[in-house]
Amino acid sequence: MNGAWIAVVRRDMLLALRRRSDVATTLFFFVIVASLFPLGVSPEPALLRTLAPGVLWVAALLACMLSLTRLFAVDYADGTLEQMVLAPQSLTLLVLGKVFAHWLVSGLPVVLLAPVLGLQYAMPNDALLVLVWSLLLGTPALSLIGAIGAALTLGVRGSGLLVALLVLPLYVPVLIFGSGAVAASQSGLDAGAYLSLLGACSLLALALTPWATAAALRIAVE
Amino acid sequence: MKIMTGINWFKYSSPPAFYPLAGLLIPWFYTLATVFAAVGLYISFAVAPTDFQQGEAYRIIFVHVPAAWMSMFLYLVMATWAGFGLALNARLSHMMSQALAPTGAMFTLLALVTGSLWGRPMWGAWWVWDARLTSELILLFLYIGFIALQASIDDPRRADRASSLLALVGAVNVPIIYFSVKWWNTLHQGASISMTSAPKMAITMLTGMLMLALAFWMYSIAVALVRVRCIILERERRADWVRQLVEVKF
Amino acid sequence: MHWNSLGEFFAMGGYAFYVWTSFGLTAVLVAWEVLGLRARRNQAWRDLQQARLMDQTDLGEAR
Amino acid sequence: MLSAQDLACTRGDRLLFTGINFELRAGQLLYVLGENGSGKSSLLRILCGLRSPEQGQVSWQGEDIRRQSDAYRSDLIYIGHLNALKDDLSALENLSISCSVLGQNDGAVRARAALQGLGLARCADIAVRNLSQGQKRRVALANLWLSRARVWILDEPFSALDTAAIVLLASRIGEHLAAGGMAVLTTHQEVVIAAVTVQELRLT
Repeated sequence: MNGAWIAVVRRDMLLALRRRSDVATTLFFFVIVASLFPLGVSPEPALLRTLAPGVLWVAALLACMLSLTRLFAVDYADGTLEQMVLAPQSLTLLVLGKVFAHWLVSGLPVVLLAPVLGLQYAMPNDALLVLVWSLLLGTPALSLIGAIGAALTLGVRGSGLLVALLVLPLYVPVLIFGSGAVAASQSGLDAGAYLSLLGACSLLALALTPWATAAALRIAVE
Repeated sequence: MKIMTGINWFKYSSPPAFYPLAGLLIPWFYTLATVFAAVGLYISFAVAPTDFQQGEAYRIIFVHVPAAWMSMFLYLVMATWAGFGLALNARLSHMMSQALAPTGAMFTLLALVTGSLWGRPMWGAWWVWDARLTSELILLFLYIGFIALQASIDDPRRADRASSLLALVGAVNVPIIYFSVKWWNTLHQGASISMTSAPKMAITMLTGMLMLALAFWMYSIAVALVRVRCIILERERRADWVRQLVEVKF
Repeated sequence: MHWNSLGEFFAMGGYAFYVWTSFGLTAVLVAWEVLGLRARRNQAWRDLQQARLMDQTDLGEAR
Repeated sequence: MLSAQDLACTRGDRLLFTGINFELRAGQLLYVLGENGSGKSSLLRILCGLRSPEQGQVSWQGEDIRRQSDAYRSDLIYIGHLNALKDDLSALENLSISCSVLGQNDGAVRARAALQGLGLARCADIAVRNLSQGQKRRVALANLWLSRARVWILDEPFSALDTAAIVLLASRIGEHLAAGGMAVLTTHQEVVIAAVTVQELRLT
């Protein structure tokens, strides 16, 4: 059973390696958006420090959302998605493989790069650590929830914008807990409550969303 | 391929039976709505006393609170219809959930605007990042997402099922969103500015709001039935029973 | 009834703008939706009527 | 045994076909014929469960395919108009990964043998993007040499193939039917396939 799951992940990772530009665009977008705010607001460190949690989290969220349309669109276009729907393995499991590969390509790099940007925002070290933890716990939920939006808007005209419209309201809890965690640690409070809530969001998403994404894929493939 | 006009288009069990039934119910719900509205307005203006703190401005809650209740209630009703539609593969249920969406979005918008109109005289700010108002705003985005998805998919069958699935996913997320927004609101600002400090609920005010809420509810049912009849006419153009309707009418 | 004059009623204790805009907006949105639906219904009937005429001409030609 | 009872299908609000009934047993071949747009592809998609019919049902071994989620799908292979190939991967990678997604894990070895059989030995390792349309179609059809499925549902398998490949594919289908398999085909070319019985289903 998990042979199929590994195969799906391996295929997507192979494709991602062969086409590094996709990974790069997600990262560049994250960096660019995060660097715009000091230009737009002010380079003054104290102000940037208060801005940092929200800005970095919104940038990470948007970066992840941008790469969502690629999640199923290519498979839908070349027929691989049909074969996955027809595979004996449960579609939910294969969807999990796809989302995990997407997270590796778009979620993990953002988590690894975030501390570097955090330094740009004059964030203290322990806040940087909490930032990494919050992104590590939060980005899986972003990919999982986003997969539903990607599956619902497959092959629909204007799907890039539509995914954002469908998915952003559902991202609000993750954003609140994520940026809240970093803000709390910056102001000396304990971020444990936030991080556990964030983890809860990801686990809930892990439990519920693959089924919804699989159902959406079956609707799209019809 | 020649269009098979002669043969009996296979039976749509529910829409032909539902269409005339809805037609009968609509006038009743409209009248009920107007009666409740009249009573509600009478209470909100004539019976409810002037509030010693907020003067007359508080009367806005007679519209704001019922609208907020309805926006939330209609989303849940929409999600239930969507659930039935997906479970029973019934086109009519999908149509019902689509028929409710615009009315729900309207009430959400109404709740937001009346909320800010009430906030301005009371707290001097057009927009207050109060937990409930913020959640209403996000609920509005969920409605718009539902309507946009339904409108942008051409094939009606797929549009039905995709938007119904979105409504279900949204319904699961609404409590989480409300909880996280309340958590966010209480931590950032404390309860200094908050809509919850409305005047204590005198009985008359509560009945006034209930009357208007009932009026809004009857109104929503009537409008949803009218809209679902429109959707049926637009979608079942080729059905035989619709042809007979056209014959009878023209 | 504690409004002792119509003018006072409309003044709404100085908050006339806010109260009447709220209630007015409710009325406007309700009216807009009901009228919009009426227009949509008529449009649906016109389309059906037009489709019927087209079918008749097709049938005419086919016979 | 694959059977369809009173199938009907619509596209948008247009009726494509209605009242389709047939039964397909081991070793039998079903041709689905009809002009373009008559719903051939939709019928095939309904048969493999990708699409749910407006009315009627499809049953495999006597049971509705919608109720038995994976039993039917492990016995089925569907090749539609799309080749289901990744342009950035090589033919060999594509085939071995699609095998392991379907649960057979000795894909790589058998894939190379299948590609050799189809005369694609030397282009097994280059990216599919560089292959011609005919070669891509052959790589997609190579799955028929790898699959152990009993039911083959093929949507215009012979399109974009040269005569040699057509003969090769026809004999492979013949082998499959002789071994007790079943096949549902749509095609525009006349191809001779040795089969126990050939049924024809014409969609008006």
